[in-house]
Amino acid sequence: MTKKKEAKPNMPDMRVSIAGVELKNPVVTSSGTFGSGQEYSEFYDLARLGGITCKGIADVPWEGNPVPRVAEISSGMLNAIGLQNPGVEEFMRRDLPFLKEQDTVVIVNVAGHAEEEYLRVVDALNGAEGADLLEINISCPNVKAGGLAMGTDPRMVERITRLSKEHASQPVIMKLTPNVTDIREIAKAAEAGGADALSLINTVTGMKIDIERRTFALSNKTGGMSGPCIKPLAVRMVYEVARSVKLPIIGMGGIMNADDAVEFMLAGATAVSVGMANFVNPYAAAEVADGLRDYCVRHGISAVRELIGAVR
Amino acid sequence: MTKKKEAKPNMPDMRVSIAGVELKNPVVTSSGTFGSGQEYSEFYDLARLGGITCKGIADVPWEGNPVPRVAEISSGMLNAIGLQNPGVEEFMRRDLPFLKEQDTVVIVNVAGHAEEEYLRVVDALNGAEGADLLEINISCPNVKAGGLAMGTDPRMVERITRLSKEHASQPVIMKLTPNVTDIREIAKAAEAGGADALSLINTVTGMKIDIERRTFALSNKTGGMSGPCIKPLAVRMVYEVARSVKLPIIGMGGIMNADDAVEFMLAGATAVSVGMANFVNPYAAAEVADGLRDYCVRHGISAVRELIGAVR
Amino acid sequence: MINMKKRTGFVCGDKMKRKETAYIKEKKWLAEGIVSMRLSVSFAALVKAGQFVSLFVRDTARLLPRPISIADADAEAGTIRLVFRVAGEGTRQIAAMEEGEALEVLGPLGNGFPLEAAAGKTVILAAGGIGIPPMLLTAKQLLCTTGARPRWCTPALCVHADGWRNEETFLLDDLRETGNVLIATDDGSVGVHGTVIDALTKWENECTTGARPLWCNAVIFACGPKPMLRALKEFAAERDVPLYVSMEERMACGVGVCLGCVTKTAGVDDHSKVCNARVCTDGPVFDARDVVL
Amino acid sequence: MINMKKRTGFVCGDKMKRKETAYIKEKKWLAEGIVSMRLSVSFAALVKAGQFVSLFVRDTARLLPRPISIADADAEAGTIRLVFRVAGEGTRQIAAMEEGEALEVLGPLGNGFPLEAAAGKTVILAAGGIGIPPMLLTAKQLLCTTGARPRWCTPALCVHADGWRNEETFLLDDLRETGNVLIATDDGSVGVHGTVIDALTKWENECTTGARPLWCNAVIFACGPKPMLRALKEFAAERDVPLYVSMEERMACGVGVCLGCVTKTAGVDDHSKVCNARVCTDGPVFDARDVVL
Ligand SMILES: Cc1cc2nc3c(=O)[nH]c(=O)nc-3n(C[C@H](O)[C@H](O)[C@H](O)COP(=O)(O)OP(=O)(O)OC[C@H]3O[C@@H](n4cnc5c(N)ncnc54)[C@H](O)[C@@H]3O)c2cc1C
Ligand SMILES: Cc1cc2nc3c(=O)[nH]c(=O)nc-3n(C[C@H](O)[C@H](O)[C@H](O)COP(=O)(O)OP(=O)(O)OC[C@H]3O[C@@H](n4cnc5c(N)ncnc54)[C@H](O)[C@@H]3O)c2cc1C
Ligand SMILES: Cc1cc2nc3c(=O)[nH]c(=O)nc-3n(C[C@H](O)[C@H](O)[C@H](O)COP(=O)(O)O)c2cc1C
Ligand SMILES: Cc1cc2nc3c(=O)[nH]c(=O)nc-3n(C[C@H](O)[C@H](O)[C@H](O)COP(=O)(O)O)c2cc1C
Ligand code: FES
Ligand code: FES
Repeated sequence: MTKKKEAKPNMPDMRVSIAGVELKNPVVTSSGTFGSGQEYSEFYDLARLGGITCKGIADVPWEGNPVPRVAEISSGMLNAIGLQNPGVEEFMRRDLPFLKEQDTVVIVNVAGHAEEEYLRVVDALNGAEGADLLEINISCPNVKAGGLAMGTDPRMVERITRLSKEHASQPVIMKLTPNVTDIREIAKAAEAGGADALSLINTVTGMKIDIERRTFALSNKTGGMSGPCIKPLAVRMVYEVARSVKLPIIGMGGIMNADDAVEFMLAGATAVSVGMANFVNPYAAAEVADGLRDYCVRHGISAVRELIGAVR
Repeated sequence: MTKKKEAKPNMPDMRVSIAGVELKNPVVTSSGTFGSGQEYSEFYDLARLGGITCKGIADVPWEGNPVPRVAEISSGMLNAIGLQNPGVEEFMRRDLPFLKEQDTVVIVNVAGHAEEEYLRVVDALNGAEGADLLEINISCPNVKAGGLAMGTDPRMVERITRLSKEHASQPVIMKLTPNVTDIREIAKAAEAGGADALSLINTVTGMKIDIERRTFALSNKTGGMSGPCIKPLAVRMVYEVARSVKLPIIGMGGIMNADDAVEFMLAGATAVSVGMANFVNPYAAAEVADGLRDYCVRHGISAVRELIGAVR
Repeated sequence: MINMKKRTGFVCGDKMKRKETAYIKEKKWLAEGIVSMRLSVSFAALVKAGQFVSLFVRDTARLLPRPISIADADAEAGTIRLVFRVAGEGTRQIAAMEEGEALEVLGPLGNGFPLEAAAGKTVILAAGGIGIPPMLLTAKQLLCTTGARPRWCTPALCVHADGWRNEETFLLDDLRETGNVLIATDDGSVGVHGTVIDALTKWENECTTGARPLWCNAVIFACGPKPMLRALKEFAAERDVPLYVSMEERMACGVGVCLGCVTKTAGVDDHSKVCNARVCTDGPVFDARDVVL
Repeated sequence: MINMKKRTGFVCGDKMKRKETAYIKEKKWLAEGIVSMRLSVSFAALVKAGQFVSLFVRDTARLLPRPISIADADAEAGTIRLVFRVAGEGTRQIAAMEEGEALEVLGPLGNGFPLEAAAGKTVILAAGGIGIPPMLLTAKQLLCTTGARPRWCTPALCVHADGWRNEETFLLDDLRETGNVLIATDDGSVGVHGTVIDALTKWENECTTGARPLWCNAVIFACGPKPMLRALKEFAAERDVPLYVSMEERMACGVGVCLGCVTKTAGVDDHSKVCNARVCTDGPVFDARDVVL
């Protein structure tokens, strides 16, 4: 009667692998919605998560946009933070050591206005202990000079992917914007550039006008939509991309609970990411992870990876 | 002391004009959400509306997609009706005479899989009494052979616009799809092709998976998102297009009440269209029209057209 | 027996749709997950058996209507009764509401059963599970001879054949007030162990006069899951008995404009000009021969 | 006077955030559109004056939190009190809830007022409109000498200066239990016709000892609309009095991760490395000199 830890009967195997990096479960948190983990570590042990994605980091500190930066929309929110961040140096000094201590995979989200800026961040993070995966955000719609343009042009996507790969020893995830005519084309470009994985979707560009004050709800005029309102769009894109490229996908966009996570996995995601839901419920990401396990138990699924792309 | 009807003090001028056609107020109903008016005429007098847009009409009857054709999503719905319609002949025999009798502007929505099909419908409707405006739907994402492809390619948009204009004596409205990288480019193509007005947005392509039954919620796999969930995207696109072309815009996407209508007008729409809201409240379109008037009264606006594009 | 003084609707079935705020006058749990509610509505006197209403959830993230059949209507009290299963989040939220609370209701919707087709005949009201509730009003409107309803609807005999999952035979007492009830349960805990078809077959065999004369002057009204309707269609065809089925489909508008709720028809439908009819307005009740089940 | 037996929170302010289901223990309308609610929460004993909670609306189309200052806390009863204005649909829905109903609450959030800065000093609690509620708990925590709170917080004198719109001077009685209240109203119906600054200036002039000695050992804690805070900043600077202001900004997370709620700072902020500080965690209370008002 040996008591091996792995031998728990009926306990599904929750591990998934993204570009050779094993996550203890498929649930990670989304960039920009989880800080660098510190704040939510006051609510639960971050080791319950498959991974943490930190806020987009640039080569130097960024001020971001003026307030108001957030606004409520039906079943979601708009944000135009404008990638405020303390810069990669401070990130590595203060946040990375903390993240390293957590028993979970760390994905560092990389921001930039231009190629060189991205590469400076990648260079700084190259081989940095604790930075398990790099996620290149070529999709943030809030920064005029960068973001949108780069992520919507397949040639630029292929190029920035290739350059990031050349500069990073870690696996590289390309994070795609949904604000395109054909997401498959962009995904294929990233694959051609050598991406190890894809994250999708980033926010959908939207606008809200305050009709009483006759002004934009956000100082930046437009902002990125996130939350349940974008989920059907995100699921569609994950499904389309999963059938177009061979790369693992981190699916996100409106995941509020384990059912939503299952939906993304069935559509083709290898892992899922919890974003705005953290704001609605600080325990959200951990609860999604637990709920995903419960779903597997309830449905007699022995390994969560069986869900990946199971609905065609 | 003359009692002239037009002299009601404080009654704002609610008229707007789309390509020379005057609407008594800016509120029309959206194609596919109002049949040909008959059903909702059981709820209120259609003369309360600025206009009615009928369901997309093709050259011959279309079966549409298998059920399930509709599904609920957060703050909205998915539909994949697949443009079921009785064909232009039956439409002109049965529906147009009824519509003509209503004291409101009639917009006939035109569907097709290919150029020739569109033009056959336009030819049939050309100069037809009661068909005040034609709205060319180059954006329905549900029909594999047509819809999406045509509306996402600027050259095809320009071409189909030009051909429609050549075949129609009525003003032509081009209805654009939001599933594109840059809506301004598409709008400019329609303008270049001679469009008299633009309708935007059509539905956003989405997907829902039923995780218990492990199947797509819609038999067509994907469907079009409509309702409040798409409103910020729609407002953004109306704003962008209003600043890129000189054409009047019929704005739509998630308009549930008069406040939403004001938001679209402030963003740049000349008229607004009520779609899914009809399903939630059969009186919705009439209430939006009334509410818009009340907003003008409350804010001392003497002509509703003052709202058009007033927030920059 | 039913109170003959109470008019149970059916003054006029059509062109009387409205959306309004209804109040929950009574709420009762009938079985696990099955709730009965009486709602005050302005159209209680207009309801025809087999019609339904759309209920709207207060949660503004859930905008589509929840179609629920009208299980009973009390014209004098100005109420309708709904009996529904908690199937998902919308019905869960509505079922959690309390007496006195208000909800939005659109109705009465749909065509209803062709009661006149039962005049003087043996009428079998065959229903399964959550298809049972509308049969209560159907029986009442068939049997009730007061009020505006024409007398010739009265059937010669009204028999219920109902299939439940288990011994939680909700509505059974109400149904018994309106006729003989043939009971079937999936688990055999009450009545025939099996389906409505099994119950009907048993009854048929027990009828002393033999099957043929029994069926020659009969009509079946049915409501329930598709497999049951399919089996009934075969059953009815074999016996050459007219069968009217109440169908279910996902709905968006409930009033015939969105074309979301279509069912395949045997021939070209007059309204659609294709082989599709709208469950919400052309139905929910169809002659079984006209639709593809 | 306040019941000294009731501990009004302030055991420990930080690292104790939680989200939980709270129940409405008491609900009262104080003025038109202004409601007071007592909620049962697990963290009542941990609240520091100036902190706030996030309320969540049940309507799942409205997902963002509604930040509301904690107006009072009763550690023994395990309740907090909130006083808020119906500003939009979210607060409307919450205000429509009844005693006994449950809602989700995240708290306690933010840093709170630096009560220790008031020890032995004249403390002016200056507030306008819906900024008034948190001043009640501030005064109570300053004055209360029982419980875990260190004695040295006790101010020499506690003066309220509050501005209301009109004669609906909500919370006035509660405030008076904790100190002298200088009243200003926009319409002059009660107290000074004008703003909090007008009330303070009048008071200053009436103080026999002259202005200088009055202010030399004082501190101001303020909460209210930005124009008021701006005016106070000038007022305090002229008199060289320390001023702490509670700020408002649109929030998404309430816990410091989204960077939605920043306020411009005079110098580079230590956490952000830019001139932005987070109202939800670095604030809502700031030294007025540190922020751009
Ligand atoms: C004409 C008609 C009459 C009905 N009468 C009854 C009745 O008397 N009692 C009863 O318990 N049920 C009845 N149903 C089924 C009932 O409509 C669904 O159980 C209910 O809509 C489920 O809603 P939900 O929010 O709980 O589920 P969810 O899954 O959250 O619903 C999501 C969406 O799908 C729709 N939907 C889900 N299931 C069904 C279904 N089976 N049929 C149609 N739409 C569905 C909902 O209306 C909603 O728009 C009837 C259906 C129809 C079409
Ligand atoms: C730290 C802090 C403490 C507060 N304390 C109180 C208080 O004690 N009493 C009180 O009446 N009000 C207080 N407010 C303001 C209160 O948060 C808003 O009035 C409320 O959020 C409006 O919500 P709504 O749903 O009614 O309005 P909506 O306009 O529907 O809200 C839409 C979104 O905007 C946000 N929002 C709207 N107005 C404000 C605002 N003024 N500040 C921040 N977010 C806003 C809402 O939270 C929501 O996310 C406080 C605000 C902050 C930041
Ligand atoms: C406040 C906020 C800030 C964000 N910042 C970033 C960012 O810095 N980098 C990035 O790649 N994505 C960013 N995102 C996008 C999210 O990571 C995610 O892709 C998106 O919100 C969709 O997921 P959700 O609907 O679960 O929130 C941000 C989102 C929000 C709401
Ligand atoms: C059920 C349904 C059917 C539709 N059919 C058509 C159509 O035939 N032609 C068309 O141009 N748009 C069609 N649309 C799109 C609407 O006209 C409208 O552009 C869209 O729904 C966005 O508006 P809304 O959010 O107010 O519904 C349809 C939408 C729905 C919901
Ligand atoms: S539900 Fe819209 S046509 Fe039937
Ligand atoms: S509200 Fe998110 S950082 Fe303050």
